[in-house]
Amino acid sequence: MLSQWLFYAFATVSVLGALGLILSRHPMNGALWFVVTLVSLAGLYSLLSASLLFALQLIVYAGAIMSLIIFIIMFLNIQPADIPDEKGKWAYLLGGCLAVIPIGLLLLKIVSSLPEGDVDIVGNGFGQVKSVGLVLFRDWLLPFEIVSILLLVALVGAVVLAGKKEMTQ
Amino acid sequence: MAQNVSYLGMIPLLPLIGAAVVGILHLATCKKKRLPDQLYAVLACSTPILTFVLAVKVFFDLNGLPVDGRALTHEVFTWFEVGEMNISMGFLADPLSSLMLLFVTFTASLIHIYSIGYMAGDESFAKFFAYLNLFLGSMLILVLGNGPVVMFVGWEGVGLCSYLLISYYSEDRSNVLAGNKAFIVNRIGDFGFVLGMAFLFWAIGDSGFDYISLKTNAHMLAPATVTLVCLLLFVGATGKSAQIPLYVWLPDAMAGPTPVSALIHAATMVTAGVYMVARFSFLYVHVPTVGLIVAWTGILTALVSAIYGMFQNDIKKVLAYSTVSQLGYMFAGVGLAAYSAGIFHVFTHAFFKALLFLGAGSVIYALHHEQNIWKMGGLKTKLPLTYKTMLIGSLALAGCPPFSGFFSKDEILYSALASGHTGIWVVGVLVAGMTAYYTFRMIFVVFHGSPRDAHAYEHAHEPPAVMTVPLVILAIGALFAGFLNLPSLFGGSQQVTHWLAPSLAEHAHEASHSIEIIAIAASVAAFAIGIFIAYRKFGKGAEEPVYSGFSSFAYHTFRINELYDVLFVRPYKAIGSAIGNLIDAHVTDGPVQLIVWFYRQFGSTFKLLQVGYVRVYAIYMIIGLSVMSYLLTQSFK
Amino acid sequence: MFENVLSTMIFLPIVIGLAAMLIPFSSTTARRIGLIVSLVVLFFGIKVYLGFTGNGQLEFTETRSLIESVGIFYRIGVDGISLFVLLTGAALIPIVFVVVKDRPRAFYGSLLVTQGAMAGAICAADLVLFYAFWEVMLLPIFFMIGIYGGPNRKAATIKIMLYTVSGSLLMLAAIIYLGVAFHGQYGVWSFDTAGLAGLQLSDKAAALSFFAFMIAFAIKIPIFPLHTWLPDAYTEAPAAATFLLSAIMAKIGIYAVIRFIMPIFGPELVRYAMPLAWAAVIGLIYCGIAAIGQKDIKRLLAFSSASHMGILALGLFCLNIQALTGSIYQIMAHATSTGLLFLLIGIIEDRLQTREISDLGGIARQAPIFACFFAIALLASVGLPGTSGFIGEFLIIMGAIKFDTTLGVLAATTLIIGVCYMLWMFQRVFFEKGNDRTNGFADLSICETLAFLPVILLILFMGVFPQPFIARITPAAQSQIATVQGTGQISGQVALDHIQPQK
Amino acid sequence: MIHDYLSLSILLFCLGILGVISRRNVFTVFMSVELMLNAANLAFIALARLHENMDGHVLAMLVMAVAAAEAALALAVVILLHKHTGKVDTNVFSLLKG
Repeated sequence: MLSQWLFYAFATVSVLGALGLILSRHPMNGALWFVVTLVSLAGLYSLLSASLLFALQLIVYAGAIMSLIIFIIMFLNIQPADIPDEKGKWAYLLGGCLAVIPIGLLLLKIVSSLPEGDVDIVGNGFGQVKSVGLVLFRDWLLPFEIVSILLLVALVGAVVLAGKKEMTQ
Repeated sequence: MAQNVSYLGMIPLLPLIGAAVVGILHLATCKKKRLPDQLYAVLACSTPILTFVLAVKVFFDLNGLPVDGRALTHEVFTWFEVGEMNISMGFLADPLSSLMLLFVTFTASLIHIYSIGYMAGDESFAKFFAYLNLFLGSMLILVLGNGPVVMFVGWEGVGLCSYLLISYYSEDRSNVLAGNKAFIVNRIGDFGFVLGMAFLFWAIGDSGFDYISLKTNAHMLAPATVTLVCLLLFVGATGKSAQIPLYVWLPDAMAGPTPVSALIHAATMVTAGVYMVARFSFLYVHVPTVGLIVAWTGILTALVSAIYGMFQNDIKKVLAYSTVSQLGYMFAGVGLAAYSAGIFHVFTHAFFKALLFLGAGSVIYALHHEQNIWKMGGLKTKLPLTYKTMLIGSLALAGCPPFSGFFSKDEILYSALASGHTGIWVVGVLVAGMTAYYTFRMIFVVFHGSPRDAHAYEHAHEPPAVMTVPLVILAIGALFAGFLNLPSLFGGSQQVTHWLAPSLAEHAHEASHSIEIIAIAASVAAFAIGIFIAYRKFGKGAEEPVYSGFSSFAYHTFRINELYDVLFVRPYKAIGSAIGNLIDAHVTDGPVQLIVWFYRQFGSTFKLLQVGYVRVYAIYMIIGLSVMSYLLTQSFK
Repeated sequence: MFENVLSTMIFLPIVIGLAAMLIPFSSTTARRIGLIVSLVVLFFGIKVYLGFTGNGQLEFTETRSLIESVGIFYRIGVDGISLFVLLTGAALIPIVFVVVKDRPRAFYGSLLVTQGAMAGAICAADLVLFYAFWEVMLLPIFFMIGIYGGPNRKAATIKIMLYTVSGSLLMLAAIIYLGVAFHGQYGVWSFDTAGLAGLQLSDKAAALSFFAFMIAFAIKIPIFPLHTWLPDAYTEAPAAATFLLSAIMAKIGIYAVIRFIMPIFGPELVRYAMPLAWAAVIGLIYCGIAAIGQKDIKRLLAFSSASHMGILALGLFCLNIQALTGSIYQIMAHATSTGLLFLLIGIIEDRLQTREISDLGGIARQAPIFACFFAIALLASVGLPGTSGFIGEFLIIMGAIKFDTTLGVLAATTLIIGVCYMLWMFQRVFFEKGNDRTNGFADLSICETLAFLPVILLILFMGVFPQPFIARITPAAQSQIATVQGTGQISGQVALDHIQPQK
Repeated sequence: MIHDYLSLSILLFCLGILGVISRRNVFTVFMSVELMLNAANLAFIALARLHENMDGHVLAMLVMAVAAAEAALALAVVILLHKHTGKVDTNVFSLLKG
């Protein structure tokens, strides 16, 4: 029962965070709202017995990636004048809702056709470091390596791009 | 029946070889060290003389054959054979072609020799002789060809040479334009020739397309086909022989050097049309209606060009119109089925007209290329030999008995009267008077009276012997050639007519001697009146007249050139320009342009969607996704 | 190498041409290599000519498997019709390498590749193989126009490219359709011409495929009203490319009609011969009249070429032996005369940097040999007897009159139309007074004279002694006519025998 | 219960889409994309739980790695954009305008 209440709490918080993200004017506010979403998602992961992912979500996402974003926002020292004034924001949001609703409905329909299951804690190391690691390095070795190369390339690319003095016209 | 001889092919080949040798030597050396002109002169003059010798041989060989079998043939090779069409490159010498052969090679030899003097010192002396030889070769192919297709080779070949020689002084645009005009007008005639040939072939050509087979099979032709073929062939003849409506090129053709005018545009090439009609006499004889069209075209051409001739200032133009006029007589003759009379006039005309042109050439040569008769005068003391020979030529042309022109012209007029075509005869007599008038107008103005240009007169002198000897020889021909066909009235036996008889399908117009006497009396009277008026007006010197009214209209040849220009040339050019520059790009290409336009419109419409904002592209994507989702949701039910 | 003569003729130029593009030779070296290769090809061409027996079948055949699962074979050979088209190309191309100088090596490479591909298109007996060569031979031409052409080259390239490619795609669709239909009827795949001739198609399918092929070839020939790419392309292309387009490619269009349409679509050709012949005649007159309005000498010749192609095409559609023989003969005659004219114009353009007729004049005086050659080619092109042009034109006109009198009469107007613009042009360019520009015009060098001389002699020889050529053409033409008229129909069984390659 | 998780994931994903299409601020757009990735991750983990199969976890980890790489590159681009125009507005880039 507790897990159900926790789910609803986390879900509400994450949705609020997401709304905050898309509605806030200054990116810094949005980033902070997004951290809230990420943290509550981490809580949901733990409810789903994904203990490793719970940790990673906090460390990598809410920790590393978000701090990078926030760092950049601060680094750019964005003044209110630099922020685009989005006059038709509400119109776009409304129109966007109209466009998105059929997608959501379709996805919900698909979900409702899936088998239902409960979320009790699973034993024998489900979602633990060791078992995930075994799957990762045994069955997913090649994708793992590819992702590592991707990260390397992204790193180099980021250095090259950000290091440029001027954009070439 | 026909005898096969192997030297016949040599006759056209010799001048062609001459042309090739002279031409190649000229091309190879003209930019470096020029070879001496004498070499070219010897090379080029030897071929016509050799062909003349061969022509004489042909004549005697034929003469040795029985009258019915007077034909020599030489099939050189199969030219092309496609399906039922088997055309051989072969030659045929029968009395008709042998007569043509004789005078063509004879005048050509003389004119070649004359040209040595006339063209001396010319920059491209060799080129001129190469063209002349090429012309002679083509003309001989025309004359000797054993069928219409081989004749067509020569027919077009002489047209080409005529073009090349008219445009000989190519620096001057008007000369080249005259050349173009000659070639194009000739080609219009050739168009008729080719069509006539084609219809004839598909009617009876599959069993042999040479004259002998055609003559044998001619009876199988439907009358309508004969009419069509004869009319179309006559279109060819009007082009080549400068008849209404295609005569306009010949006066302009005088732009070429004078020997060319003498050889091509007086003696030989322009009579090819007459020769062709005589060749196809086995067809024409069956369609008197077409013959009448031919005769009337001829006599009207004679009339119109005689009118022009009376008002010309250029000595060569006078002679050119007289040539057109005489050609008209010839067509009147062949049109009335008096083929031998027509051909005989071709024969005599070759002598006296070549003589007149060469004489005019001497005058022009002596006066340093002055051609306006109103700048000449009194030349008879300075150029006595030229004067005498030209006088003989003029008397022959004007039809003074007993010069050659008298007999031949008279025979044509006589046959017009005898066959009952009085209209043609009346016009013919009228033209005879006009001919006498303009010929002696020219003689009086040029040779009599007092010099109009003292400076030119002083420097004038008789040309060298190489030019005068041919004049004398031709003058002898012009004097006596008529006696070859002396009618029985004068105690003759009409040898030429008898000679030609096997080749021609002739109706003899038998009539009483009294009619013949009337005809002769009328033409002699016309001659006398014409010469009398000319003497009254020009005999004792006259000033250049100012043309006005009708005479100006006639001087400008009834503005026919302008009319053709407005009717045909300009519209053609305008249409060409319109098609080439407007219609092709915008109308014919229209459907393609329309497709292109459609693509562009399509593109520029859809371009509007490309606003450039990433977000908007995302919106498009989401909209698409959303529509797809909606449709999928619907389909899940 | 000596066994596979035709393959050598096809692939030697292609390989060397590609090499010449890649290896950094100097321009002169590339030109010399091109000359040597084209002479070698000519040598092989003569070898083929000498070894040709003329039995009405394909000779010098080679068959190799290409994509066996769908029945595509590398199958080549020559018969009496293709032999002369092949030889014309082989004989003319060496001149280009002598005359066209100082071009980048890629230019010469492109020339060689085109040459090889054209030989391939001529020899191919398999439709897919033909299609491949047909496309390959165009690619270098696009480059040559697009890179080395005149000021408006881009528009011209796009136009010719879109035109020809859209035609080719129609043809490709039809080829695939025919292959599928063959598979449906006989259960095996084949694109062999001889086999496809035995197909039984429904009227509608046959008519559609016929038009797909016909449009592709009509664009290439070109037949009115699909000629509008031609003036731009011919004018903007460098002389060598114009030469290839006019002298050889257009002729391959004519040849392809004889080779592929006649056997496969005989009944359709008979049915639609009249409208097609009318299109050809209209094109002949229309382009001939358009030529008189041109100020650009190359454009004038382009229209003239289109006009003459009209008469060649007319020869195809008359469907009688005279006209067809005339057409095939005219392929050679027109290739030599027009090809020569375009090359000579290229020399004028090269030396005087102008193509405007009004800028020229008096060249005959400066360059008598040049003028003489030009005049002979010009006279051949207007069909003067004694030159090669007469025989073909005469036969076609005769055949046309047999086919339909009105058409024949209209076709004969070419006698008048052609001479009008040609003389007009000759007058302005070669006669009249020279100007500062033309007074320095140098005559042909000895080398160039020697290069042109054989073709000039050929023009005259073909005019005087056509029978040796015609004797080889008529049997093939006769059998094509017989095929079209249904008396010589090849059965599908023959095709099945073909399908297994002879090992 | 799993359905609830998945529905939450869908809701978050849709909110991410809304953020991407309705906002012009580069950071907001970027973080909305991250939100969509997270929504997907939630779905992965929920389904992994449903099937008791840990492949979903691995995929979620890979997604995180990709997100990290994307963050690095995207932020570099943002820095460039800002350097170039002084703005953080996606509408500044309109070179694709037809």
